Order: sequence, then C-alpha cells, then structure tokens
Amino acid sequence: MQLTQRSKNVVNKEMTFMERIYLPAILKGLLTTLKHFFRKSNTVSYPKENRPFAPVYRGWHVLKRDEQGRENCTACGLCAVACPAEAISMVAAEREKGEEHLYKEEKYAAVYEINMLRCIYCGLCEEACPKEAIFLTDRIVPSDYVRQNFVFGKDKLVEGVEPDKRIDVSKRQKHKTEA
Amino acid sequence: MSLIFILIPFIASAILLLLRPAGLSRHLALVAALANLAATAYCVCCDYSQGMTCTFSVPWVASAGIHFSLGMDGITLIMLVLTNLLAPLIILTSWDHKFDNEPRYYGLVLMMLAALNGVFLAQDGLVFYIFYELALIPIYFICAIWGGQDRIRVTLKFFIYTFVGSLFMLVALLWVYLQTNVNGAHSFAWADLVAVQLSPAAAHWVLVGFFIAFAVKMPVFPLHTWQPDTYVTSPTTGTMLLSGIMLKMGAYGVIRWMVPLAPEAMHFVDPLFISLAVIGIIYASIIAVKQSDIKRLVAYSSIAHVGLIAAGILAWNKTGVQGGIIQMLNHGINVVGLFFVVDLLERRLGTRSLADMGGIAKSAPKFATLFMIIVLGSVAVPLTNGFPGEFLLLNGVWNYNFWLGVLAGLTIIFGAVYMLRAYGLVVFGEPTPATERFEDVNTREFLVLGIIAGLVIVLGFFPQSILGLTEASVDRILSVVQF
Amino acid sequence: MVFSRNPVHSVLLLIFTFFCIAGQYVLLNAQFLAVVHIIVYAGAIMVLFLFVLMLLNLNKDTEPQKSTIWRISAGIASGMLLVTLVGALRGGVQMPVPGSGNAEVGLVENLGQVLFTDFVVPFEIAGILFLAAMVGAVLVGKRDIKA
Amino acid sequence: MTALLLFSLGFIIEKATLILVLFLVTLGVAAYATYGERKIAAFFQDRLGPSNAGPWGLLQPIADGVKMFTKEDFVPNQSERWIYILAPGAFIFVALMASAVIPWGTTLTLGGLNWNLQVADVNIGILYVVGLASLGVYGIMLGGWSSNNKFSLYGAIRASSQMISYELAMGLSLIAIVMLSGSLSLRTIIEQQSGMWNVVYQPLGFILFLTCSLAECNRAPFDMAECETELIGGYHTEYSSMKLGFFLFAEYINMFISCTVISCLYFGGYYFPGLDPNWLGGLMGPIILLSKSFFFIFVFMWIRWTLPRFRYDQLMHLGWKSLIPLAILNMLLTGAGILFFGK
Amino acid sequence: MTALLILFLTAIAVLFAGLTKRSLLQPLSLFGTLLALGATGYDLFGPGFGWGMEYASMFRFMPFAHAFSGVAILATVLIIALSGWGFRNLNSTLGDHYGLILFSLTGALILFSFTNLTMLFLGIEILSIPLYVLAGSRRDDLSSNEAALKYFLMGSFATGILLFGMALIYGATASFDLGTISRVIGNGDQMPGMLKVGILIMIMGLSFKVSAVPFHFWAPDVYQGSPNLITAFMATVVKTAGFAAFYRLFAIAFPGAEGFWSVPVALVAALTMTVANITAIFQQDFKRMMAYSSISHAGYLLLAVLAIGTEGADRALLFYTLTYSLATICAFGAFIIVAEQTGNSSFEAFNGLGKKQPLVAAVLTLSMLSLAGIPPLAGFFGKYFLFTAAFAKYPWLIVLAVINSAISIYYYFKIIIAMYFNREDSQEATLEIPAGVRLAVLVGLALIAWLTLAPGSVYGLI
Amino acid sequence: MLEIVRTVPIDYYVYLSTILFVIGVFGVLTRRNAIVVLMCVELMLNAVNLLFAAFSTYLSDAQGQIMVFFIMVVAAAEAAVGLGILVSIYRNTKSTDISFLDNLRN
Repeated sequence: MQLTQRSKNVVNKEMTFMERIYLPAILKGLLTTLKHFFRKSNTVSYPKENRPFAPVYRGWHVLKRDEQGRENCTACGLCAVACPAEAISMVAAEREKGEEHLYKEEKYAAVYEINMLRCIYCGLCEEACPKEAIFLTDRIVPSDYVRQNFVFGKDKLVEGVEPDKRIDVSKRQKHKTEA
Repeated sequence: MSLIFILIPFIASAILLLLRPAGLSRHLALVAALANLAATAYCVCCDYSQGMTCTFSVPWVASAGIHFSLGMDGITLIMLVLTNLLAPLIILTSWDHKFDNEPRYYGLVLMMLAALNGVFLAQDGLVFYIFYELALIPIYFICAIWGGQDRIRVTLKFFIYTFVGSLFMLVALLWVYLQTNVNGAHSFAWADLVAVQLSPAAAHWVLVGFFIAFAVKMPVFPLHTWQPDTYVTSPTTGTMLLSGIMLKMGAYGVIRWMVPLAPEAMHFVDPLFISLAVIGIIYASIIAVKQSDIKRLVAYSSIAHVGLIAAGILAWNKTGVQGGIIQMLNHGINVVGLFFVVDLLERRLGTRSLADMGGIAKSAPKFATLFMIIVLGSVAVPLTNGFPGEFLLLNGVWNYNFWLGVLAGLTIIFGAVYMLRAYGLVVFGEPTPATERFEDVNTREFLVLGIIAGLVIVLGFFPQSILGLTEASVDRILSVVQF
Repeated sequence: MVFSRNPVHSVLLLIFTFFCIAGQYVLLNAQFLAVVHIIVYAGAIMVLFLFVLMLLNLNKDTEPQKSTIWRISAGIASGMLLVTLVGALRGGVQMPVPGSGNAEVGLVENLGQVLFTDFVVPFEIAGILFLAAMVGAVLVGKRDIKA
Repeated sequence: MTALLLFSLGFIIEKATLILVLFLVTLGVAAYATYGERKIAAFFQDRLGPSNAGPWGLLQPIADGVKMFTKEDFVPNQSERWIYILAPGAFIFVALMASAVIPWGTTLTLGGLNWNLQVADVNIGILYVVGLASLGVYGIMLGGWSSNNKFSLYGAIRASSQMISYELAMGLSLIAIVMLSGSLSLRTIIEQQSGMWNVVYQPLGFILFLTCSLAECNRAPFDMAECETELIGGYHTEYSSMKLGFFLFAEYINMFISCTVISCLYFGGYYFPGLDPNWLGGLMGPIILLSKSFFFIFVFMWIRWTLPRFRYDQLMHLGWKSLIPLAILNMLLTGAGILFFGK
Repeated sequence: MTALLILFLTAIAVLFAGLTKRSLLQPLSLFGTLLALGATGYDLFGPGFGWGMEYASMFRFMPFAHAFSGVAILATVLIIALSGWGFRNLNSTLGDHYGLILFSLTGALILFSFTNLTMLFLGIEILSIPLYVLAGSRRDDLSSNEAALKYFLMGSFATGILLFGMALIYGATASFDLGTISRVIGNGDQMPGMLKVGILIMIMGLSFKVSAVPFHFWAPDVYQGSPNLITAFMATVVKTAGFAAFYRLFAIAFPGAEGFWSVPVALVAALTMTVANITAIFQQDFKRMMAYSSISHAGYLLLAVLAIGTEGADRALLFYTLTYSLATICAFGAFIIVAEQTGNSSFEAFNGLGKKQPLVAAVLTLSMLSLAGIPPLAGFFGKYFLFTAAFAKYPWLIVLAVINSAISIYYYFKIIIAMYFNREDSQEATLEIPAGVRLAVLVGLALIAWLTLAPGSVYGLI
Repeated sequence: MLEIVRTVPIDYYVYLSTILFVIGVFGVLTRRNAIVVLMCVELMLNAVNLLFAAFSTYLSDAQGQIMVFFIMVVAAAEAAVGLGILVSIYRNTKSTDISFLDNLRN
C-alpha cells in the first residue's frame, strides 16, 4: 500500500569498492562545504541593521486612534470572536461626559488585552474589525522573562496621541482595501 | 630357559587380566602353573655344580649398565621348586571359592608367580629389585580386594611397610652400583656388584639397608608388625602366597645379595641381626602360644620359623645356609598346608576361634590325619620334612654362638607346644554342634592335602636329595664371600 | 604508591615514578629507551590500568586492608630482603668495565643494529608472545555469547 | 672553564628565549585557532562568525579569556579534588611539551646571533611526539573520572580508548616515514624532504596519519569524547572557568602541533619549492612551516564542519579493522618499495 | 627449529580456522603437533634438517633440545587427543584454546634450546602467558578465574624476581650468553657478590616457576581451579619445560659456581619433596592431590639439577619428565571421564570405578603406580635414574627422596583404594568413553609400557 | 660523554633499583587489590629495567637495553592478559580483592 508519493524503497545493496573506500564521498562533501565557504554570508547584524519586512508582515498589534486622537475601538467584541486562538479579551465601558476627546463613540474598551503568547498573528482580528481600530504592524514583540508581561494591555496596544508616536499602518490599509 | 619361568605365568596373567575369559580362568591359571612346574622338573635334572646355568641376558638400559639377566644355580633351583610346586597347590586350594571377578584374581596370582620366579632368577641387581617390588603389587591387590574386614588399612600398611623397606635396599644397591667400575661404567651385574670392595663404614650402611628390606619381608622382629594383620585379613590364597613363597624372598635375598655384596661389615652387624632374629623367634612363639585365633597362630608360627631361617642364614656357615635353604622349601610346604587347613576350618565352621572348635576327629578322620602329618612336619618331628632343616639351622646358629643356638632351639619346644595345642583344640575335645556336622575333605581337597602331606614325609625321608642340589652353589657363595 | 588506599592515586604515583625512571634513562644517555619507556609504560600500560580501574569503578575504601600482623611481617620480610640485598651488593659491584666505552650505545642506530642482528630471533619470538597475549586477552576478556 | 661556562650560559639563554617565544606563539596560535574555528565554521555555514570584539572580531579570543578567568571556579563536592584540579593542568602541560622537538626552521640570524630554531634536536624526536600524544590521555581520563559524573566518565573512557586505538595506526603509519628517511629525528626527516615531499611517496600514509591525528585530537568526526548530544559536554562537563579553558586550549594546541607535525612529516616542513628557508635571515623557514600548519588547521576545521560524527562502534571498527591493517599494508608496501627501488 | 616453526604455523592456522570451521580444529592441531613430532624425530634419530640449529648464541638445537621437544610435543599430542572431548562444550573460543596451547608449546621448545638469557626469559613468558589465560578460560567459573589470577600474579611476580637475578648476572658478566657467563665465572672462586646474589635470585625465580617449596603455594589452587586438560598441560609440558630450562641454565652457565648454588638448591629440593608429599597426604581432591604430587615431583626433578656434571643427569631428567608426563596425562585422561560422570573431583568420585569402568580404573591404577615409582613401571626407572645421578653428590638427599617416594605411595594408593575397594557406589557406568580419549589414554599406556620394557631406548637418546 | 655519565657510581643505581624492587615486593605481599598488586609487579619490572639500562650504559653494551625492550614487551603483554583476567573476575564477583578468592582452599 502506498501511503505517500514520496516513499522510497530502501535497498541494502553491496557498496562498490569506490563507495567503500569513502574518500570520494568525503571529498565531495568537502567540496560542498567549500562552496559554502566562499558564498556570501546571509547574516544580518540585527539589531545593528534590520532586515526589510514584507508588506504583509504581521507583528505587534496596534489599536488605532483617529485623526483627533480618539480611540477607534468600540469594544464590539468582533475581534475576540474572530480570534482563533482566543487571545483577545476586553471589558466595554460607556463614554462619560468629558471623554469625547478620548473615544470616538459612546462605547469604548476600558480594558483591552491580547495575550501575545497565545496570539498566532493570523490577522483575523484585523479582518473582523468594522472600525479599523486594530491592525497588525511590522514591529516585533519584545522578549521578556515573565509570562504575565506578555498579556499586553491598552498601554502597549494603543498608539500614542502625539504625531510622532503614531504608528503607520497605511501599507496594511492599502493592502486591506485591495483585498 | 630361565625366561620361561617368567614368561609363562606372565603371558597367562596378561591374558586373564586383559581378555577376562570368565569361565576358564581357573583352568588357565592351573595350566600355566603346571607348565611352570614341568619346567622346574626339567631344571631339576640340570647340573648345578659348575655355577650358573640357563643364563639369559639382554641389555636393558645399556647406557646405565642394566641388563635383563637371569640365571640359575642350586639355590635358585630350590626356590623355583618351592614356588612352582606350591603355585598349583595354591590355585587348587582356592578352586571352590567363588571370587568376584575371577579372571582378575587368577591373573594377579599368576603375575605374582612370574614376579617371584623373577626374583629368584635375577642376576642383575636392578632386575632383582624390580621383581622384588613387582611381587608386591599383585599380592597387595589380592589382599585388598578379596580380603577380610579392615583390609584397606591393613594392606596399605603392609604395602608401605614392605615398599619402604625395599627402598632402603634400593639405596644400598645404588650405593654399591655407583662403586662399580666396569670399563669406566657402572654395572648392576651380580658378579660386578660382588666384586666391589666397600669401605667398612659404607658396607655397614649397605648391610643395614639390605637388612631392613629383607627383615621387613621375612619378617624379623621388630619389623614384623604388618604380618599377622595381613595374614589374617588376606584371603587364604594370599596368605599362602605371602607365607609360603614371598617370605622366602627375604631369606633368599640375604643369601644371594645382602651378604655377598657387603661382607666387609658383617662382623659388626651380624650379631645384632642374629640377635634380632632370635628375639623374634622367641617373641613370636610366645605370642603364638597365647593365640586363640588359629590363623593368627599360624601367622605367628611363621614368624618364628622364618626367624630361625634368618638366624641360620645370617650365621653364614655351610650348615646354616644349607639348612636355611632346605627349610625355606619345607616351611613353604608346611605353611601352605596349615593355611589350607585353616581355610577349610574357617569355611566350614565360619570361625577361626580355637574356642569354637573341637572334636573334628570324629566327623572328619581323613582331615584329622592329614592335618596331623602337616602339624608334625611343622613342629619338625624327625622323619618329617621340618626336621632336617631345623636341625641344620640350629646347628648353624650353634656354631655361630652357643647361647644363641640354645635360645633358638627353644623354638622347637614352643613350636610343639602351640601347634599341638592348636591341633588338640581343633581335632580332639568336645565337639560343638558345628563341628559335629563338619564334612570331611572332598576329593580335590584330599588331593591337595595329600600331596602336601606326602611331601612332608618324602622330604623328611630324603633331605639329602635337596642338600645335594644346593651344596655346590652354597659352597660357591660362601667362597665368594670371605669375612 | 604502595601505601595509597585509592588505586587511582596509586596509578598516578606510579606514573610519576615512571617519569622519574625515564629521567634516569636520559641521564644514562639512553634516550630512545626513555621515550619508549614513556610510550609503553606511561602511555599504554598505565592507561590500561587506569582504564580498567575506571571501568570497574574501584574507588577508595573498596579495599580492606590485610591484617596488621601480616603487613608488619611482610614489612619485616621485605626489609630484610632489602638489607640482605644491599648488604650483599655493597662493595660487591665489580664490573668488567671496559676502558674506553662507546657512549653511543643508547642511540637508536646502535640498538637497531644489535636488535636486528644478534637479537633478531628473540625479537621474532616476542612477536609470537604478543600474538599469544593478544589472543589470550581476547579470549579471557570476551563475554560469553550465550548460545 | 670560563669559556665553557659562557658557552653553556649562552646555550641556556638561547634555548630559554626560544622556549619562551615558542610558548607564546603556541598559545597565540591556539587562541586564534579558537577564533579561526568560529570564523571558519561561520563561513562554512554562510554566517559571519564573531565580529563584534575588535575589527572582524579579532579581539574575541581575548574577550573569551577574560570571560573564562572571571567565571566562577567550581569544584564539585563529590569529586576527587586534587585530581580534578590536576587534570587540566596535566593536559595542557603535555600539549605544550610537544613543540620542543619540532624544527621550526633552519638557523635564524638575529642580532648577530645564530638561533637554532629547534629547542632540542633529539635523535628520537618523532617518538617523543608520539609519546607525548599518548600521554594526552591522562588529562582527559583523570578529568573525566575525577568529576564523579557518569557522563564525564563515559566521555573520558571513550576519548581514551579512541586515542589508544588510533595511536597504533598512527605509529604504524609513522614507521613508513621512518623507513623512508632512516631516522627518527624530525630535523633529518625534513632535510630529507628538501627535494620531494613525503606525501608523494606516502599518500596512503598521509591519509592514515591525518585520520589518526583527527582522532588523537578528539576532533570531529571523532569527537566522541564531548559528543554533546549524548554526553552533555563529555569529560569536561563539570569543568568551568579557566580549568575548562585549559582543556579547550589544550585541544587547540594539540591540533596545532598535529598540523605542524603533519607538515613536517609529509609536506616538507620548512621547505617549499622555490622558496629558500634561509631568506629573511632564516625567518622564511618558520613562515613556510607555519603557513603549512595553518593550512592544515584549516583542513581540520573544514573536515569538522563537513563530516558528521561517527557512532562509537563505527569509530572502533574503523580504527581496528581498517586503519591498522591499512597502516601495516602501507608499511609493507614501503618496505617493498625501498627494497626494489632503493631509497 | 623446524618443529618450532611447524607449531607456530599450526597455531596461526588454528586461529584462522577457529573463525570458520570448528570441526577442523582438533584434527588440524593434532596434525600439526604430529608433524612437529615427526620433525623432531627426524632431527633426533634421522639425519636432521641441518638448518636452524643455531643462531648467534640465541638458541642451539642439540639432541638435548630435540629429545625434550619430543617429550613436550608428545604430551601435547596426547592432550589434544583428549581435548576433542574435554573441550567439547566450548563454543566460540575453541580455536583460541588450541592456538594458545600451541603457543605455549612453542615457548616450551624455546626453553629446551636457549643459549641466551633473553631467550630464557622470552621462552618462559611465552610458555606462561597463554596458560594464565587458559587457566581462566572457564570464564563464568569463579574458581577458574581465581586460578588464573593467582597463576598470573605469582607468575609475573616470579618473572620480576627472575629478571632481577638476570640483571645482576648481566652486570657482573656483561653478557647474556650462557657460554660467556660460564667463561666469566670460570671455576667459581672469583665470583663477585653481585653474581652470587644474582644466581640466588634466579634460583628463587625459577623455583617459583617450577613451583618448588617454599615458592609453591600458588600451585595447588591453580591446578585445582583450572580446567582439567589445562591442568594436565601445566603438570606435564610446563613442568618439563621449566626443569629443562632450569637444567640448561645451570648446566651451561653456572657449572663453575656449583659449589655455591648447589647447597641452596639441595635445600629447596629437600623441602619441596618433603612438604609436598606430607601435604598431599591430607588432600581430599584429586586435582589438588595431583598438584601436590607434581610439586613433589618437582622436588625429585631438582635432583637432576643437583646432579649437573654427573654422567647421565640430563638423560635422567629426560626420562623422568617423559614418564611423569605420560603417567600424568593418562591419569588426567581417566580423571576427566570420572569428573564428567560424577561432577565431582574428590576421591569419593572414584568409588567403585574398578567395577564400573575397568579400563579407566586400570589406566588410572597404572599411572598412579608409575607416578609412585613402583617397579617395574616406567616411573620407577625415572626415579631410579635420577637418584643414581645425584647419589654421588647428595646421598642424604637421596635417602630423603626415597623416604618421600614411600610417603607418596600413601596418597597415590588412596585413588586405587577408592576405585577397587570402596564399594559404596550405586549408579552404573553412564558414560561411553569417547574414542579419542580411549585412544589417547591407550597410547599413553602403551608408551609407559614401552618405557617399562625398554627404558634404554629413551635413556640412551642423549 | 661517557665519563660524564659515569661520574655517578654504578652502585647508586644498583641500590636505587634494589630499593624500588623491594618496594614492589612489599607491595605484592601486602596489598589485596589485584590491580595494585599488578602495579607493584610493574614497579619491580621497572626496577629491573633501570638496572639493565644502568649496566648497559656503564658496560657500553647494547644488549642490556635490548633486554629492557623485551621486558617492556612482556610487561605490556602481561598487563593486557592480567587486566583481562581481572575484568573476567570482576564480572563474577564485583570485586578485585584477591583475598575474597580463597574458596579453593577448602
């Protein structure tokens, strides 16, 4: 019964004399490695230099604000529903008076947490979001020693208000629109 | 010719031991023994006045001066007569016995016969020694395999005793051998050995060495302790071989080897040896008187008689030596007769204790008569065969030393006492239930006992025939040795 | 080396002794011998010892001592042997010293000359010896194959 | 008398200087061999290798040394303390000793003085090297054993049995060389190759010797002793700090010496066609020799990063069933050659 | 030399054959040894090969060497003939066994012919080293292991001692050549202390090797623990070789110093026979008894060394070793059968053997009698020749020897008694005697018989 | 050169090797671990080697050194065989103490 197309019949055939003295094979191996010796190195000296990312790279999420610096997220929960790894959890809250400059709509996420250890960076939350509030970026999630620290709250997810702290997601939006 | 005496029994023995013809062994043994007897008879007719005859000599280990040489003179002839006459008788005495592994038994007997003949015929020191030892092995097996109670311990004692004794002889023989010089080499030939002039000290030790060997064999007090136990324990055939023939090897050795080889020191040691022999006579006689076991009694009587033979020979004069030779023959005949009687008694009564016997004369008159004749021969009543021998022996000792002669003479009295006491206890007195049913001798037994009794009487009447055979040889031996 | 409780220490001390002996060889102008000594003894034999010790894992305290009496008596015996030998050899070392010797005997050329001319038979015999020892070691060391 | 004294003083100074220089050179080469190893490994694997410490990472060995020295010096509780401490020392000592008999060049004229570029021209030089190689086992065995750790012990046992086994084939292949040159002195052997290198006559011997050298140095593919996948770190699992450093260092020194010996035995030592070793006041000789041995160091590393590790039984089979018979065959062929064609 | 080469080549062939055809091993080794025996015979009786008789003061094959080689090879032939049965349980190591035995035999041959201390040393080692292994060849049997270890430790200890003696002698004489040493010693009145000490130490070392008292204590354990056939080999070939070497060394190298060494050797001989014989009396185990017996024979054999210079000392040694070897091999051949049947090596194992297996019993009886030196068996002649040779020099020692051989009867007869007179046995003979064993034993017996009838044929050889 | 070597009297070498030898003998007698006993034997052999080498140099005779080679040969062979025996014993007893091995002495 052939289970796979790639299966190969093993033949214990007697080796010929040339095979048995091994030296040709060894020399072949040495030549192979020698070829690599003169090949250009592939090393990228991270963090001194960064490798350019693909436009579709999916990394550290960001919760976008609009132009006025209000959070887009309305805590609708669609992203959490869409998340196959169940990494997203949130607590919704009602916008109080005087908070209009903070939240775009009446409802907002008081707590928004993504467990980065569970997240599989599939981008479905991004797809699901009706408010263009969540995006995956090309930032790499930094390492840490404590598991708890990988549960990212809003402090790590929401982008800054100041222009220089804004995170550019234009490429993804473009990509998204294309899609 | 001489080789025949050894070859016949030896071949027969080899056949018996190797091929084990189950039913025929007795017959084969008897035939071989009779053949030997016939050869002896032929030899009796030779002329022995001119020294050795029938010599046979082949180099054995030429480079070491050893020759397989045999020869015969009068003395040897008497010993051959003794051996080959008794052998068929001894085989006949055991005819009715049912032995385990009969071929082996008769094979050993014949091997012993060969060895004994070899001892008497040997004209080479080492050949003598070898036969002397070879005789020991079959008798050891005979006694140890078919013997009575406690046989292993007793026979081992016997073996070691005699073997150790003869090793002393070997050492002495070697010493003399190393002094020989025949064209720059050593030699074991009798004549060469005798020709050696030893220093007195060396001769002294050589004599002691030989004496120990022969004294053990004969046995002479105080080296006799193996003997009664062995005689009692052995099967009767073994006892007969031991007492009838083997003892004589010692006495023969004294005549042929011991004294001629080292006469230089005889003066020093002879008194001691003779005294020991005489002490042995008296000691054995006294013990014999006290014995209640008839086999043991005969054993001790044998010590006493042999002691006398030893004393007579050691006196080393013509009467003594002649007496010794003739007495060896006669004692052999008598003691075989006595042991046969003892065997008959033991077989029929199941005991050897004198206390359990008595009154056999009534139930077995033929037996009683023949027994009587043998006993008379044994106590050396004139006109029986014991008499001339003992007379000459006593005469010899007497010539050597009056008091020793007197002491030795006691043996006659003691002998009469214990033999007749035993005879009386066995044959006369109140019969016991066992002895009442005592069967008289059957034909074969009668034949054997009859022959023995006949010999007792015939030899008693014509001692001169034997003396004549040996005289020349004895003279020669005595002349070889001057001291 | 003799007194050490731990066999491994004994081995090390013995190796040290061997080095000292090798030094003596050098002093005796027997360089070839010295190196061969190091190769054979330190390099092969003692490694073998160490190897077995480690394989069998015979650490210290696995070896009980022989009784004191035995040790003392052995000490006395060997002490006496020493005294006797030294006493007998003292002043007795007379050798047929040749007047002018050849200092080059320890050189490999000379040794080779002697070894492969006069001593070639023992040399070949030594080959037999090795073969026998090899077969023997294999025979005794091999595990039985349970048939 | 004074002359003699002066002579011996000069002798001592000459030799002492030479030893010192040699010591430093050896250590330096060994140190940079570690660097080279990492660099070359990186190149073989299309990487860069150490590059941060100094230009192209050239100060990496020094940084490593500093790191080694400052690490915690740890002696396991259940170890044989003194042997544990002794072992790395013994190992590196033996490794350093070997360079004494190697003739680094002809005579060096420096400062008006003639320096003989060989510490000791003993007439049994090659045996001396073999002897020291055989002693190398001790450091490993003692280290492995005294750690009181079964992985270490296994490593030690593997290493030592491997070294013992391969020593035989090595010695046998050496004999062929000795037969060719008729001398045990390395100097003579090199002088003998001023015309033609031995490798031409002894290709098989060279391969055997190379293989055995690899095994003797515990280099891949024969690095059973430290076989990380099975034995953690092999015989030096328990070692840390500079004791570990000694072990590692000694291995590189061994490699350096092996490579030099190979160059001397098979590749003409300080001779190179067209180059006179006496150029530059005699400095050319050492340069040639060192370049050869660097080349072989490179080859060692090349092999290491090419061939996978042997299985232990395969290793022993190779040693006993292939190399030794081949070495004997080589010996016989050489003998026959000498017999028929003369030297 | 021819014989030696044949043996060596046979050994190699056997080792190779051991890898493939195990059934071929015994015939092959038998063929090789017989060939070697033939070669020896050709050298000894015939015109000889005329080559390889001598080399550069290393060895010299004279009639002495040929004759002793004959003895050793003959013994080995018999042992190999026995081995078809004795080794039948060996699986993969059979070839090694034969090979090692043959190697050991080559060592013995060297010991018969050496003329140089180096050869003596190497010969002893080639003789011994295979035996260390063979003694321990029953690897899962602790007593065999023990035997091997003891033999090995004592053997190498003795080697050390022997070498120390050699070193001192070398220092004093500047040579290993026996002839040269003898010339340096001269008539022995100018011996330096070192030489004397050297000779004494060599006596010690050789005494260890031939297991003479007081250096004998290893022998009983080793004999008992080793496999039976190996014990037989040790007791015969090794002993022969050891004594031949002892004799050669002292006869060629140290005859001048006889006044010096003869008293110590005499003392060793006296002690050896006395202690061994007395100890043997108390033994309950056949092999152990044989061990003590062999020690006591060592004592007698030392007489030959003492008799150096006397006409016939070497012949006596030859004859004695031959008869002793034959008798011992026959005894072991019989014993192997008994031990196989009863699984027991004590004297009780022999009970009733005389009935169960008359042939075995007869063989054993005759060999015991021969060992005891009872006339007219060959053993007697052996003792006789030895004693005669040494008589002139040491009469007291001969007396002692004679007394000792009397003592020895006691323990030899224990076996005979057990076989014929102890009847408390039950089981019948269970084992068919294999043809090889029967043949070997009968050949041995025939040879004993031949030596009995014509001792001169061997005695006059050299 | 020879004169320099000979400035040390040969006696010293004899004494030294005698002492080494006796130490070896002592070890053989007292130690119970078979391996150590074997090592003591090696020590004895080395003492002998030293003596041979010393004599050889002082006598200017190569034979002594040849003998040393043979002794080394034998020592190596013996070591191999001896350790083989030890290993086989160890398999059975888990010990190399020779005094455990007295079951043959009844």
